[in-house]
Amino acid sequence: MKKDEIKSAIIKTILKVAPDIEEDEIELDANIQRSLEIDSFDFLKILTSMNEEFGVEVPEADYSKVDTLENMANYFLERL
Amino acid sequence: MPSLGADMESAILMEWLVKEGDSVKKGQIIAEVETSKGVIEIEVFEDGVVEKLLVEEETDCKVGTPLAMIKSDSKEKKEEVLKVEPVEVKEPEIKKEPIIEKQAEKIEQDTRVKISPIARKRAEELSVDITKIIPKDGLIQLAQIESIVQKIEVPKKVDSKRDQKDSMRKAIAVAMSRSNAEIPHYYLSTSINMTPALNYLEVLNKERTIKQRILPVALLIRGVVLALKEVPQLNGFWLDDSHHISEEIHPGIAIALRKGGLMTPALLDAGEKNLNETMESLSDLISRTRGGKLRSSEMTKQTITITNLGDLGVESVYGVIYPPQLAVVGLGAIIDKPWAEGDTLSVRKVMKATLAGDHRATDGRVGALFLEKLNKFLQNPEELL
Amino acid sequence: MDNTTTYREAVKLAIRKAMSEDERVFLMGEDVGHYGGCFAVSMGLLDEYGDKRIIDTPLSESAFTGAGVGAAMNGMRPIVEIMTVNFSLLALDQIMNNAATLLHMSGGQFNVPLVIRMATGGGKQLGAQHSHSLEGWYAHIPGLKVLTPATVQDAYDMLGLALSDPDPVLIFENSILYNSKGILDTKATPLAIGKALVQKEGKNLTILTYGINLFKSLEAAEILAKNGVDVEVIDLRSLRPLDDETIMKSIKKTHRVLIVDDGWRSGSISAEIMARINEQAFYELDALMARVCTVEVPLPYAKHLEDAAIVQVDKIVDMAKKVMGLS
Amino acid sequence: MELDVTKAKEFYKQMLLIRRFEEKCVELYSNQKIGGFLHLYIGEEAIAVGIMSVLDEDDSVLATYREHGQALARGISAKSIMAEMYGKVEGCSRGRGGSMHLFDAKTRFYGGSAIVGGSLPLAVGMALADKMQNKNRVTVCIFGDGAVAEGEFHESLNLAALWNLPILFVCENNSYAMGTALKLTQSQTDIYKKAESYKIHSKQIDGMSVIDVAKASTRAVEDIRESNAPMFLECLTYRFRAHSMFDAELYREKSEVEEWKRKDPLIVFEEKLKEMELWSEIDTKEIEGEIKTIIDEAVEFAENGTLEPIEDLERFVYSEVQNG
Repeated sequence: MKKDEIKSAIIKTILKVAPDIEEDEIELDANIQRSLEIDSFDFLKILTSMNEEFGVEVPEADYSKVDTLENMANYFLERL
Repeated sequence: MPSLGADMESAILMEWLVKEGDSVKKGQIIAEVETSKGVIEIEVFEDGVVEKLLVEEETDCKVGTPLAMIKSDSKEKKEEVLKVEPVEVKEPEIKKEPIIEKQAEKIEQDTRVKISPIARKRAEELSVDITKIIPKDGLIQLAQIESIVQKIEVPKKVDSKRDQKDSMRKAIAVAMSRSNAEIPHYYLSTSINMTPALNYLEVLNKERTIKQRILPVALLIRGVVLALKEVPQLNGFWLDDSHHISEEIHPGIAIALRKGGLMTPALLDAGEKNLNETMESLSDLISRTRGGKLRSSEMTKQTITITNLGDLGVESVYGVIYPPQLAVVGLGAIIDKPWAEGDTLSVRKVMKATLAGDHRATDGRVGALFLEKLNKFLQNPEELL
Repeated sequence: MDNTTTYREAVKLAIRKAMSEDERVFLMGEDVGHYGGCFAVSMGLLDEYGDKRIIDTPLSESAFTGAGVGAAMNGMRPIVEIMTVNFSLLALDQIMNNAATLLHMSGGQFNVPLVIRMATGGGKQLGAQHSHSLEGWYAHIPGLKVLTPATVQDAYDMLGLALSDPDPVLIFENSILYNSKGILDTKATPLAIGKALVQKEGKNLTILTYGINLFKSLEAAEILAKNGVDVEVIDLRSLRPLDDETIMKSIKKTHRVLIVDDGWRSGSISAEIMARINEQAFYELDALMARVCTVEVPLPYAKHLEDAAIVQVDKIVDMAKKVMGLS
Repeated sequence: MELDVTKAKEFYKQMLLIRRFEEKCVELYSNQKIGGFLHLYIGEEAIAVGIMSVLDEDDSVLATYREHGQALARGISAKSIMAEMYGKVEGCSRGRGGSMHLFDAKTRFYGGSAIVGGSLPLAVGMALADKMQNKNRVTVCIFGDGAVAEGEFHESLNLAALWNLPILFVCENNSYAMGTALKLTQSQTDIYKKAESYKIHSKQIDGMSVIDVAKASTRAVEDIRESNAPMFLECLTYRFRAHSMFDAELYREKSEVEEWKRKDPLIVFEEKLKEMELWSEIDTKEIEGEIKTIIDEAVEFAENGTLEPIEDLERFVYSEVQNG
């Protein structure tokens, strides 16, 4: 799977969890939680959803590695 | 139309989920209504049969408007007994009419608020929901309205559905200002070392799949609930000039809506939920809140409010009590701070917990006791399981 | 110069002034001449103006009141004195069917510039045929103007105002007030017919009253002030026309109203005022409108019964407290 | 009083005008052009015409609700009376009075009072004012036999006599107060005697004869002007029509009515003129024609009159100029 595909999958998931966010609000290098006002619950949902899609578990210790769209995409790319 | 909140005047009946003739069970959702706070489900409080839907879909109804006639099982029996009498029963439908009216009348009577004309006028101007004011000597008068709204700017009248956000802000403003004016608040705060709790969670979550993970906020709520069990004076209401302690614990959880606005639906029966259940129902409550699918009981049953603005990085939260509740617990952001333990100074995860209490019901001593208990549980997180 | 005088003297001064300034003015009634007036208002005027202008009449209320109407229609400015309001009922035909209607019936051709003065009110153990207060009742009649002077100043001013009015004016003088004293300024510009007067400003409660009850209300206001109630006392002065503007303005300020009425409550002027407040200032009210009226009984002779029947200061205080939620 | 041709013609024409005018009123009332009560004077015309003929312009007249005859004889135009009955602004009381309340300031006609006896006190006051203002006027107060039973009658006669007021009291005694005969209500049916007891110079005369009425009232008015004291005339008369329009006349015999009709003032006058050989001078056809024109014009005037706008309903309750 290509990084771009992963990215668009992540974006799709974010939009599903927070339907009121516009796609162009999601920036590549911005902190997902802070820039999109996504709280810990929604963030957990996103990760749960990604886990269902890619089968990759993100341990709590790795949360700092999935803080931006770019980082999250890389994180999954490495583990797929 | 049930009143679902202190600041609700009316709502639009969006959809009937039952039709005439359907049997309904207590607690069943029979309709969805759109309020200034979003779509809310209406539940039924008795077993029975839907006899008549009195309001069409998409109708704006004032609080107190009868929406449907539900003939409860017990009543039907009564009617049967009546029919045994040798009275002409040719047209039973006609016989039912007056019963409907009678019940409708009764509903209206029950929700009728005695209020002086000038007080009503001022309340309307200032968007104060008079149904939530406790009358003094059976009557609401101007002075009471004015004490409530002293600090509120007169909001513009906003009625259209499009301006929901505005009307919600207005509702919050009114409730909050009313609270400030009516309730003598006292505030307490304490810093809690969260390192033990977070370490405990880390260990716990390591074993779990993402789905089963517990978020710190769930642990915190669990802590608050257990602390309330030990200091129950803060859980309940101030009604009719007296202090009512609630046995059930239904904390209202402040949930920010991304589109703006804040709701505090109740996490029902939190006292009977363990940590996992707390996490699960919290997750469910949050998604339903944001999806506009709250139930009426969740809108009305709160016994205390918990505000957690930690996600937004706010360090301490001094809440304003929602009348007729007795307290607001504020949980701030967990941040790294120097922490002294004995002679040692080290960096710890620290959270500021605050308590705003109604001075008419409790005093600072009770509040301090509560914060102490909360701290105790968070230092011994295994007790929160 | 001491300008304190009695109510009686003020009325007399006003009659004298009118008689001196206007030849068309004359006084007619039972015992106004040789006796000097039942309440001694016209004492001495017969000597001053002669029996052509101070006319003693037989006990023919209808005829001499009607004669007043006829004379008024025909160029004169009569003052008809009827001994008490109860006796005026014998002249009711003339007051109601002629004085009040002629202008209208004649399509505006014949106005009746007549002044009828009469004593009103109880409190002196005069029993059920000499003690009633029917001014509110007369205020029902379109075509009439009904004045109730309470103060010495108004006792003086209102007679002049009434005489210069083109239409029939009834002046109700409470018989107990004749001996009351007050400051009289004969040079002051009189407050027009139909204007109420705020006698005491206040912000918590409006008391609307007239005649003798103005003083009882002012006394009550002092007592209420000690209870923290700041009362506004308004002297209605004229029961027809009523000064709606002043009444509503006050209610918009205080949001509470108590009407002190010397008449019986059913179909009374207080009932009319309440209806108007309901029509014009309902949304300003913060409490039920209240009133103190005379108990609905023909006034009894026995002192304690009569006292219990008529308006008293403590009744006003009690009712005011009720309106304020203090009892 | 000398009766010449001119005066004879005038009397005849006036009586006939009243007769024809009222006959027209009956028709218009039946057609609902006129509403309310309509009290007809037919049969009593001689009194109004006789009395009015002797008055000066400056004298005052107060009448009852049966006053079309007095109003016409006093000189109020048939047009403005008819317009009044039509309820039009052009009416002599702007349509606010109607048949019972005809008023006219120009001819000093003070109504039109529908309270039996209610105008007597007014007459006392009118005359009192004249006396006080040294005006040599006479106030004529006309009322029926019913008024005699009212207290106001007695109060007023007493005051008029006591104060020496220039009033001519005229009692039109037609024997019935509405539907009750005088003899059923009065112990003394010679009404002039009641006036006498108040020391008022009184006389009972034939009210069906315009000449008698004119003669008596001429004397009376002269006396009043001279003595400044009231006079009282009791005119015996009869109304040929019902009390008002809606009246079955159960209280009197047809024969009685027929008997009085033989004394019809128009017939009595015609006979008198024939006796005096003046009748040939009266061109009845011409007079009828003139009267027809007057009445036709009056009806047309009333028909074309304007209705007062409702916005003006509350006018004339109080004077519009507040400076008395």
